[in-house]
Amino acid sequence: MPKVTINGTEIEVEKGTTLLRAAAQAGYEVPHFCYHPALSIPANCRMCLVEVEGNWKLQPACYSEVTDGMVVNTKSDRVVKAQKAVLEFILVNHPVDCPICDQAGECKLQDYYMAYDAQESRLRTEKQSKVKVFPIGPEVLYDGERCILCTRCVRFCEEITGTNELTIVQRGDSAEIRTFPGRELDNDYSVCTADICPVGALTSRDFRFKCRVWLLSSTDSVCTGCSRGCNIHLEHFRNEIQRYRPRYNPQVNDYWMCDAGRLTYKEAHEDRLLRPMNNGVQLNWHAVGEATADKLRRVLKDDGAATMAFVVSPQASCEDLFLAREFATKVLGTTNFYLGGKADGDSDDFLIEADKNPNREGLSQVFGGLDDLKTAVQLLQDLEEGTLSSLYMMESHLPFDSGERTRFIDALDQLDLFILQAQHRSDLAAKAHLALPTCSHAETSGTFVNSQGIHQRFDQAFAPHGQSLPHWQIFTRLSKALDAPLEYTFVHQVQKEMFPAPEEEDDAAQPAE
Amino acid sequence: MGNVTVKNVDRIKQTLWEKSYIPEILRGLSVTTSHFFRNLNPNKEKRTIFTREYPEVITEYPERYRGLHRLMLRDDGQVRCVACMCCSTICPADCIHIEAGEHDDPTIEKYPTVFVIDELRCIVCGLCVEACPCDAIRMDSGRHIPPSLERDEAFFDRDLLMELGGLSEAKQGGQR
Amino acid sequence: MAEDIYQPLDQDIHTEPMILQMGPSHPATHGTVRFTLTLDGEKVIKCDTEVGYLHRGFEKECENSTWTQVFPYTDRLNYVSPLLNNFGYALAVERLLEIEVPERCNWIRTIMGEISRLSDHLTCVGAGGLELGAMTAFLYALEGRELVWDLIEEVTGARLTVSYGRIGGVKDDLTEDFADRWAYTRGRLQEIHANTHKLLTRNRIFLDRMQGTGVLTPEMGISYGYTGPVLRSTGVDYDVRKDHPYFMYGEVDFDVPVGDTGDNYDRYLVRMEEITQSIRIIDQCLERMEPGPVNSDDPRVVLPEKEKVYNSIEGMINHFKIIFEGIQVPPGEVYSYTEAGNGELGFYIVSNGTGKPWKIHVRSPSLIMMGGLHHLIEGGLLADIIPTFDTINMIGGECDK
Amino acid sequence: MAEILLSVVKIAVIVFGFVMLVASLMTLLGDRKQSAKIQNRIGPNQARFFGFSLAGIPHFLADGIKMILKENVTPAQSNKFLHTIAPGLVFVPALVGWAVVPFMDHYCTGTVQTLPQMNYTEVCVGGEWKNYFSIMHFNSGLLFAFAIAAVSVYGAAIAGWASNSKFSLLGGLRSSAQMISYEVSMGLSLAGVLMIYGTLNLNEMVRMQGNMFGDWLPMWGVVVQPLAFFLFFLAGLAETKRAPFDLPEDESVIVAGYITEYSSMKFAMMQLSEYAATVFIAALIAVIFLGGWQVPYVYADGIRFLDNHWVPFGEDAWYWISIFLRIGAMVFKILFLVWLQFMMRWTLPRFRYDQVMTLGWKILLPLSIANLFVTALVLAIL
Repeated sequence: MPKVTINGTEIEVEKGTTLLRAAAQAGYEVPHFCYHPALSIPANCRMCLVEVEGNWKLQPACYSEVTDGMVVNTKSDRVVKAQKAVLEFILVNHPVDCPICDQAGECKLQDYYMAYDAQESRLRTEKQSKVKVFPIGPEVLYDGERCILCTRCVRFCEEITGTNELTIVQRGDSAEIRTFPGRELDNDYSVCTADICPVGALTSRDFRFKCRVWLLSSTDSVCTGCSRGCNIHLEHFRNEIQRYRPRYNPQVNDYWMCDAGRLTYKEAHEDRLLRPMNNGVQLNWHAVGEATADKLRRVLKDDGAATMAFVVSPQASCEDLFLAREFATKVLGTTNFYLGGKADGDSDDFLIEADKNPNREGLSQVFGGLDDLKTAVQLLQDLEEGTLSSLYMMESHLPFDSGERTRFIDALDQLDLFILQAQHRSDLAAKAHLALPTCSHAETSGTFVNSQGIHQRFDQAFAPHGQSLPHWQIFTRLSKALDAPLEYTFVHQVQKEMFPAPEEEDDAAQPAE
Repeated sequence: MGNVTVKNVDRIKQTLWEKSYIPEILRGLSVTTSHFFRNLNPNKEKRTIFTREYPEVITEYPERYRGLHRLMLRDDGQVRCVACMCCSTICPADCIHIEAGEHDDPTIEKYPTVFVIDELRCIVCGLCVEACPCDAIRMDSGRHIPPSLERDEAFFDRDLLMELGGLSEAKQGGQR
Repeated sequence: MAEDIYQPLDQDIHTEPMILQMGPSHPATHGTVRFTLTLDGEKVIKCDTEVGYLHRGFEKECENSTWTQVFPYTDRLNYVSPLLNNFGYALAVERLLEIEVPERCNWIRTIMGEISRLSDHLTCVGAGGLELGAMTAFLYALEGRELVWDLIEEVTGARLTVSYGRIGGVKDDLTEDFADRWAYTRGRLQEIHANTHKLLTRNRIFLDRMQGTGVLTPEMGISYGYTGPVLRSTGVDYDVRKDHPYFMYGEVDFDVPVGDTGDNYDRYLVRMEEITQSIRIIDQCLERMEPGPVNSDDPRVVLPEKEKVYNSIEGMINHFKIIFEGIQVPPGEVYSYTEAGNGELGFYIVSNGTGKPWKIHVRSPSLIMMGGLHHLIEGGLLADIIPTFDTINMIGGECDK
Repeated sequence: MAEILLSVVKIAVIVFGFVMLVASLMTLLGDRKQSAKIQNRIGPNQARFFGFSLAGIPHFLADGIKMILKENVTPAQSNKFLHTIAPGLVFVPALVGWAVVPFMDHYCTGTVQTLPQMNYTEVCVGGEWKNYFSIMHFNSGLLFAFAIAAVSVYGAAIAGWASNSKFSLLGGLRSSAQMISYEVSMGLSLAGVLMIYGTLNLNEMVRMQGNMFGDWLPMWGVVVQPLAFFLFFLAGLAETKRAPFDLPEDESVIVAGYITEYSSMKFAMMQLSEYAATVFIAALIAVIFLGGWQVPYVYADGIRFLDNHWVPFGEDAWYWISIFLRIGAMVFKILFLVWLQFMMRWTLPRFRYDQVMTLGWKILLPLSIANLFVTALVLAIL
């Protein structure tokens, strides 16, 4: 293993490590624009130049590999001078766009200017005029003036998605990023280019002008778009999710996530059911406990537990499902479980999974396999045959096509009791005798198990909207109202019960970048 | 270099005459009566009245006076603000609410669709003016925040603030 | 204590001390403090001072705002002389940042600080008259304060909530006609000063009320941490401006007036003399200051000029970074102290290297003075509380943080 | 019947036409407008009659209306009865005292003759003196005035006690202690005057002050008893609780003293009676020390200076002119003294309670006794 001295610190690193990584291990930041750990190394921005003893030229730290006995200085006068020169050069044509640029606040150019340059430009030239607000793809906008031509986006499309849409056209200070003729940046991962863009050249159309990034608070969470469970930074401002940003996890999603997944945050805000409803009348939770308990007792007494269907959803977290099982078996006394959840969708061989439910694996673990659960089709059949008198449903998603869904909704009319715990207003919620609002994954914490079987915890970002509550709290409340209390007050008590010997959970590693 | 000395204050010793109250009472009375009669002077110019009769006589505020906000305009009368949120970020009272929207003109790109200042919350510190990178918000309207009966009346929205504003002469590199 | 006094009295008629709640809603305590008095007739045998009626959470607020956003909060510490607080805080952060401000900035800070001291002392001296019923002296002094505030408004843009200090400088240079305006104000102030002397200083009623009441001994003053005019009235010549010069106080001539008995009258005289000295300092500063920049040239702390912000990306980036991240103050701690109107105003600041202070503690003179106030009041008469409380010059905003 | 009618008219004119008018105007002009002028302010000027501010006079009407319309608050657990009658107890004495104040000499149905050889005494020839210019005429007028003034202490003390507030109680205590203390020096300081004039009748006293020393110096109280004048003036200030003796309502210490808990018209009555008392003390000083209605050298039968005597406008006309001059002089003297009291109020800081007591008992009282002795001595020698 080669030994290398960086700024006087001697450190031993693995063979083949680049100077930039070695410096990071030694605790020194080397500024860089074009280098990205997941992409190939073009060494074109020249920001990471460092001084290597014995070389009269400064070396790009991102590209040069360490050799034994190398003596490197990342802070010498020559390096500082080079850094200032590079920044001055990059900024020559950079527009005065910070006020209108979404990147301001997480912009590499801003950070490095303040950290490594902080002096005025000596150049007095007219700035180059280029294309602005160019719709380079359906999800991404391009601003040619801001672009510093680091080619991260080009390499992303070549190496990660393999779709090869982007390239550089023109030369010198006219150079711009463009798509190949007749194409646009339209792949399933296109917004990742906006993430990796160190400046504000590529910006997400969805997040455009929505919120300044320095106002955002970030919470570690998991995407609920599919069973892959990509790790995300859930970024929110004033109790609203503003965007998802992928969080580095080499086992699950690396640095990336899909465009469709990014937009699933909207579900957490659109058309929410915010207050408990009893046949269309708003209630408070205190009244809900009594009303529900009354109705459940009557139905259980009249029809018995055997005719009650309990629909569990792979949309819910493990904790919710665990308490659902406890509630159904111990409090209601039914084991008549049906499996809900969204229908399958598209998939690819990278991140997108066909199963659009984030926690099917977790559900399977809680219920000891999916074999005991009846399917949604079976539910429809049973309903239409009239063998069910009451229905208790978690979440309003069912894997039906539109015809089946219509039939299902019609069949609901003959039920004595239909209780729905759901996030959203829907035709189902309108039919429910009791519709109880639950909160999104941003408003509570819990665990999802992704398709690879990895347990992934997500954290609460902000307080529940309206009067919504997590599923598991609704179950504990109702159990108390039914005089068979499930004694859980905090989510960690549920987790302790579920995972008696706490498994080593995959706490997402911090991204290297 | 400065010369700093410590000196004792003179603690006066009263004379017997002064102890009889009379001379000092007369001295005090001379001060007050001279003011009294000076202010009865029929020639109002010679009076030394210090009070400003506010609603009738409006004093000019000095040039730097920080008063009601105003939003400056571009040459074509559009709002100069680009909704960069610097002012609402720096505002210690959190009284500025801005929502940004896409402008039709790609050279402007961004403009505030909603811009509301809660003038009741505003503590008139002037940091927003300093934070504005576009010379869009100013507090030099020379007016103070008007009194209002309802809270809502103190929410100054974009159009109201623009009415107070004027053309800004500042040139900006951002717009060529 | 109370029992001893009443032993002989109890033998003939039944008497008991009267408990009187003075404040917070009492004209002299202006809603910011409460004295629970035990009275024997009009004599105060016990005084329980309670502060906490103007709680703003200053120190906590600061933890959630950037270094720059703290300035409006400091305005409201001693709201009679906000500039002194501004500059005291700015100096503390500058010491932590280890930056120097340009010479002109220091001259300006000295001038504006002394102008604020004028307003502070005028208020206190005038209110002294008011508390004793001499309303006219108070209004003359307030007239002086208005003139001073006019000047302040001219320069800072506000009379009270000035927010004029900035880390690494001040918000703006002085106005061009500042010297002329000062010449006018100076004349009027001296007239008012002379009138106040005429109305109060030798008047026997005033002397009887002020002399020998609220006596503070130097030992007690030092042990309770008294500073400023109150300590100086006892004969201790501690003045931060003299002993640890900052800004331009090392460059100008002035006298530090001290008293010898530490009673209300000495405190009044010390303040009256300090008014004269402040005028003297301002005169010297205006004479000696030279044109030049008023802000430090360190891009880390000072916003770039507007021209650069509008027209160059470098200026814009610099501007943005300071606005949304705040000034990046290196980790460390500092205790920095200046002479405010009422005494030593100290800022103990801890930074963890981010754009927001980790902790700002204020050593505000008023709060500390309230600690020993009962010693000055007990044993005196009910009516002596008011002039004593006035010459201590407690400012509610400073008293609770 | 006619006499009763006459008394009613006199009461109406003096009490409502003069005392109440002056007292309530003083609340405005004296207290607010005068202080404003002293303090370089403008004072009230916003209430207007048809656009004229009239030196702020409409404000006192506005104040009256405001006072009437305000809620009348009686503190919980106060003694409601005493709390209610206290303003009356303060108000009535302040007015009753006016019964003996002469605004002019008696009216002579015949002709008046001045006798320079008899120290310029005026006699009524061919008619009799008719009392038209004071409400009452009796020989112990001064004693009556004192007796009535002493009653007002009850009002203050009761108001202080009945309010169920410690500040009020302190104010009431201060007030009664102060009034009782100063009444002693007040009375004693007058003893010398009484010795000189030899009468308790106020009108007689004023007449005596028309006498001349050596044909040119009027024998006013202030001339024959200068020390007594100062003592009485000070004691009078203390008696009416004007600054610098206004500790019963020491606003910075005991809020407003015994009127702290009063509101609405009760408060107005308290205030008004204080001002009425101020005017009353001014009238007493004017009558006893400043020659009352006397105008130097102006007599009912012409102007006399040294040995000269001339009668402008004829004798009958002059009699009427002299009546108006003398009433005017009396009013002017009262107003001047009121003005002086206010001037002092806005100039001086106030005493402390113990200092007031010291001043009263240790300085004013010995001085007035000494004054008495010296006067007695001088009179005995003469």
